[in-house]
Amino acid sequence: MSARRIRLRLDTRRGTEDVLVTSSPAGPLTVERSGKRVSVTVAALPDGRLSLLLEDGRQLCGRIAKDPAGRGVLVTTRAGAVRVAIEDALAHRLAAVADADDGTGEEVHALMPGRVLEVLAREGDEVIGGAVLLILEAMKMQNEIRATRAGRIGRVAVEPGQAVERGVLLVSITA
Amino acid sequence: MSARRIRLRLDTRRGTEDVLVTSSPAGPLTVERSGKRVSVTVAALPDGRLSLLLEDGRQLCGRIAKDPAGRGVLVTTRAGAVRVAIEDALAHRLAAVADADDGTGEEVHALMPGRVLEVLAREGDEVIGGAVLLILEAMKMQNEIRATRAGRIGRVAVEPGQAVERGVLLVSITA
Amino acid sequence: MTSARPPRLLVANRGEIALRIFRACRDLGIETVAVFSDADRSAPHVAAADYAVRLGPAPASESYLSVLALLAAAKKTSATLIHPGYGFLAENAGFARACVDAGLIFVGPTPEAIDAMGSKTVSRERMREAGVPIVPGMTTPAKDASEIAGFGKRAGYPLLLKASAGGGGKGMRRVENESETAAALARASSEAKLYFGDGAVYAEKLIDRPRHVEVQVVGDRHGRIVAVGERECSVQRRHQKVIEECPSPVVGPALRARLSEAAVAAARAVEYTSCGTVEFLLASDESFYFLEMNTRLQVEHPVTEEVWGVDLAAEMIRIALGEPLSFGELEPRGHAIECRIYAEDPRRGFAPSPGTITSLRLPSGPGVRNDVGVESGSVVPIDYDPMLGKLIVHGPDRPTALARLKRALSEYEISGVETTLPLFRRLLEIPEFAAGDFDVQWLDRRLAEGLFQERLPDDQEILLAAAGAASPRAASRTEARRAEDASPWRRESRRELLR
Amino acid sequence: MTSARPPRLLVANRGEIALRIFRACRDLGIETVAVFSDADRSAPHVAAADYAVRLGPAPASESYLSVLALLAAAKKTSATLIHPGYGFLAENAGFARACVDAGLIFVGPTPEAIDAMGSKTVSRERMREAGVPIVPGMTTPAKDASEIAGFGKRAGYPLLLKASAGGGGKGMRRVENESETAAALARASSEAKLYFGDGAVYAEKLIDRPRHVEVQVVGDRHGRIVAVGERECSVQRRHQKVIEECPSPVVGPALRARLSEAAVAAARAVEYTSCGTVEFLLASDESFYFLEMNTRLQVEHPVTEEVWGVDLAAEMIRIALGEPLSFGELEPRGHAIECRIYAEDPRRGFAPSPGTITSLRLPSGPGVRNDVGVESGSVVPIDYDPMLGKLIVHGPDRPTALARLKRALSEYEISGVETTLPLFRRLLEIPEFAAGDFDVQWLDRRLAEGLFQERLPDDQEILLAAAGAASPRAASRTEARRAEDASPWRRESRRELLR
Repeated sequence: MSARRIRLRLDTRRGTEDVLVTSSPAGPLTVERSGKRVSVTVAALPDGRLSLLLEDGRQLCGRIAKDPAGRGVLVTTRAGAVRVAIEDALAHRLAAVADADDGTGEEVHALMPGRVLEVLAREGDEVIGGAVLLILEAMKMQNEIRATRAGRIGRVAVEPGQAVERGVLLVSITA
Repeated sequence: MSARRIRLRLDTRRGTEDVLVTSSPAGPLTVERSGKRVSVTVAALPDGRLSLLLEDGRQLCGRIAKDPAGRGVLVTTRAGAVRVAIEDALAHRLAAVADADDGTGEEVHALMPGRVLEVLAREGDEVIGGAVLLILEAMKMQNEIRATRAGRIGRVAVEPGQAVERGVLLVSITA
Repeated sequence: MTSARPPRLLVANRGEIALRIFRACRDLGIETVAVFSDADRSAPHVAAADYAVRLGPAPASESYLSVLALLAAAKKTSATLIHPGYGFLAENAGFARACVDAGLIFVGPTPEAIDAMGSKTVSRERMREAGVPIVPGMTTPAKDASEIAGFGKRAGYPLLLKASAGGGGKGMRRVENESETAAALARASSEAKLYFGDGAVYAEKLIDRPRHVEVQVVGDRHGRIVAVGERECSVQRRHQKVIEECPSPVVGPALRARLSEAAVAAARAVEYTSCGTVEFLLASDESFYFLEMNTRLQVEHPVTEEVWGVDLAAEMIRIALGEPLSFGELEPRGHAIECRIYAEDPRRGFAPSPGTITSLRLPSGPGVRNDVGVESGSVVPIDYDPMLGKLIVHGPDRPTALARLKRALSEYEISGVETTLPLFRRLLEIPEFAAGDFDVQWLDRRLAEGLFQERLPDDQEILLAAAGAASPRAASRTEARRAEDASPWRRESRRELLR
Repeated sequence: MTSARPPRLLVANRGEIALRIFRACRDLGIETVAVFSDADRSAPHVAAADYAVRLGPAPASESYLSVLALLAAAKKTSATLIHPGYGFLAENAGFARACVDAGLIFVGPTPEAIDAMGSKTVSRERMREAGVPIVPGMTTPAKDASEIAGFGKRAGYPLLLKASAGGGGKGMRRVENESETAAALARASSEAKLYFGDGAVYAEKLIDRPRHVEVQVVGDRHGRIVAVGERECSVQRRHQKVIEECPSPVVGPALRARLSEAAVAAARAVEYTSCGTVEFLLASDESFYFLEMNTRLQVEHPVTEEVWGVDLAAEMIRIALGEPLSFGELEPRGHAIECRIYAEDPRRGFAPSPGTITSLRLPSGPGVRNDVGVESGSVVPIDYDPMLGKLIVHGPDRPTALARLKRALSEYEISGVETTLPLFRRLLEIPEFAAGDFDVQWLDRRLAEGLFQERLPDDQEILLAAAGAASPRAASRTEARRAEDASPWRRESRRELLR
């Protein structure tokens, strides 16, 4: 599977900045900010925090949650909680994931209206958790819609170019 | 809504005992064991433990989880964990609950084959979380299938007397 | 003295102090009875007790302040002892009397001692007689503004108006000069009425930039009264203590001896039994003045326990059961600091921040003690004092204690509600705080100067945000699930199901 | 002595001891470097560090025991100090030398001291010269069984065969009489080869039902060596310590002085620096014999810290940085007890119980300290020592410490894996334990007599089970969700997603 590039808009006091995040399911994430590239491997901790390893061996650990008060995210680390206004970051990315009826597979629906850019999932495919199923464009942003767990592709309910409404079924996966 | 009576089989070293639990959504639970009746109000604690209040003011608190090693449940209290062999207790009771596609309602499916004894839910009804939707008989045990959250009854897919297979949709609820 | 029935103790309180007293009971092999309002059915203090009785709906007046409901709960569970904790009915002589009349052992001082020390004017009079230095002030509640103006002329401004029946900074008004007396009196007495049901107010001389140093006293029912060191409590916000330390960084052995002597004299003047605290204003010239006596176990008692090696909650229970003090000569060791963790938002003027705690990570390791009344998933109700609990650190000396506080704060996480944790992290960066160079108005001054600014994200935090955004699946899903799991509405439906 | 670069310390270990040393570093303002195997990427010690470097796959030989990988990690992160913790390479003189040769400051004793004390026979010889009483035993490893039999004739049976290069109860064999020597020698040397890569075995006189009492020693690089009290470690299962106490219930001031003097002499004999422990066998007549010296920080160091008010981990770092001891005269206060919490199943012969911790509730409040290396959701790998962490309680005296241990155990919950918590709850019910009346074989004897039986549910637990069954919705759903949430497979998929 090819690398995915996501453009995020970061709102700082000195104005907005673009942050480019390139992720490949196998390799590390690369994060580009004002010309500086940082390569990071990410591990999810059992309690939901993320642990990042940078190339120089530095380790960062924090909880990233939607900021209930405003847009962007709340990052909680050893230094406490801080608001990071990453616009249109999390809002798009969320595709609601419904556990399939027997509690093993899942049905993936669009949470935002958008347009299907690319469909990678083919019916009958075996996919690992986190595999990218399709690319949904919403609000000028590419969004990778991923499987949360391994399973077999049941129905692929959309094709490239098709506009989708909120709540529409995209792909269903059986265990 | 009338009170529900559930018969549980308790396996003790001195042989099996019947434990009758009568629960009404509004009132306390009454638990009958070898002639003795105890009335208990139950509160779910945020971390999944249960806190029971007995009529004499005594408070019991513990975590009740399926015993990974054997049948019955593992009860963990201040005194530590102990195995309680309540047979056919949890096995039947579980009806898989699938979050509906937009993540607000839920679809309730049978986890075990059985026969519909009574249907209380009517399409269009407003129900509170925990309301009893129908009574499913499986392995000679009455099982109350409840909603886990408030919502409006969408489809009632079964009627009284109908035999159901594993995985079949029983009732769907929209937010 | 002990009643025939096995000792069973009811705590007429909630949150961390209820858990604190239950732990002392468990150490002493005494059964525990919790009481709760409807807002607290699933609270940790209920789950921790052997017995639990509902008092009433959420409002304190119909639950934790309801003497009838409390006595009924004690009767229902055959409790033999009752402990008021702090706040609520802790310094209410009427409640103490009602307990004694109901045949219960009140774990605390006698109603007479509570009464005597409950009234600022009566207590000051007793102190004057006992030779305990007091701040020049009116001996009886002010009838009117002119009486205050008269006093002001004699003692000199600025003055401080205080509620006769109150404490903890409520019902206090500063009067810079004579022209302010009328308005200040009106405001102070209305606030006093609100908090303590008694509008009586008196005036006293204001000592500028004093430190608030208090002495722990313990008296048994065999006439022995001892002082157990002092606590530094000057770091306050609007008269509410924020951080407390033991020992005070400015109190050496000689001053400690003088303070302790005065504190024991104060206690003896009212034949004080159980645990109490004598509060002094300490001026920079090491002169000190009696402020008030708290006839209860204080929120900040743990710093004394860590340095002097005593269990004050257990001592109160032993005393109530008629036993003599369980310790002889005590020696202090090391330095302890306590932070009060309030569900308040430092960015919005410390407004209360009720809600659901979505994640709670407590610090641990050497020198760290947690006295906390909430757990992950707990709902913080709007109805009561917003203190979630206390972080207490201890080390061989103050610099080590400060370093351990910094470390413990770096391990502490409370998500879901705003708390005062960021304020403590900020304070540790301030040289004056690190040097212990502050007075009772210091924090208010620094806050007014903008001590507490919301931080901007640094590069590492932005990197984490980006990584989180790139893997929403991981972060937000557990987040969403945990929030959904812990949402009051979802739990309500479960509780509904189980009622 | 301190190198130019800012001090940055790498801990060549994992779990609770890595966190313990990181906390000392944070108190001292020193940056931390964690190392991890593939099994530990999401472990708490990695998340707690400023830097983290992968060593290799799960097997210890390819990760935590790989000197090359450790030195490469130190180089990559410009670490200036390296601390071995306990176990793994903690008493490996070669590793210490390799660190020094690589320009790193080894936080621990000199390679020479490790070597001298590493060999049971060499160390006994040094002790003999230093006048430290030793158990009559062979001075060189046994060439064959007849040599052991000869010794047996002189010293008298029973004898104990011990691995020259080992400790902690591995490679030990009891020999009742001459006929057993051959078989015992074979078994002992094969086990020694397995655990310590060195099959050398020697025999010594076995002192029946002795107590295991050890003395903490600390030496700086300026020639000062002090003893910091003793620890009672007799409660052992198959030579593995289970519960440790400070002070020992049977050691009074006079015996303490004699033990301390011998321990300091032992340390001085090898010019010992850093923290170490001199272990003695204490007979009922108060005679004691040198057993061995552990040239590392011990698992049970916290009980000494709580009673003597010192931070031994921080002290090791200060000493390594060339500073003199940071404390003068020390006074002990109170009593501390530590329980080692292993992921072992007491009902199945203490077989390891790896898996995922579905819920972890730690005790808190007065007198309770948690040094724990796991969190709720952590996966306990099969590859390493199954110790999850330690519960340490402290109180003014032993009875209070025991009561607080009972209280802390009642608040402790670990679900998802079996642990030794039930064993501690059981031990507190045994009069001999409460009286401190035990010897090194006591626990093994009592376990053999069936001390630990699985409990039957009482009426209250059956009531809870029934209530749980009647509301599967509440209990099992959160359970199911949490299990699904924390299941390695699900997290694997997330990790897969994020790699």
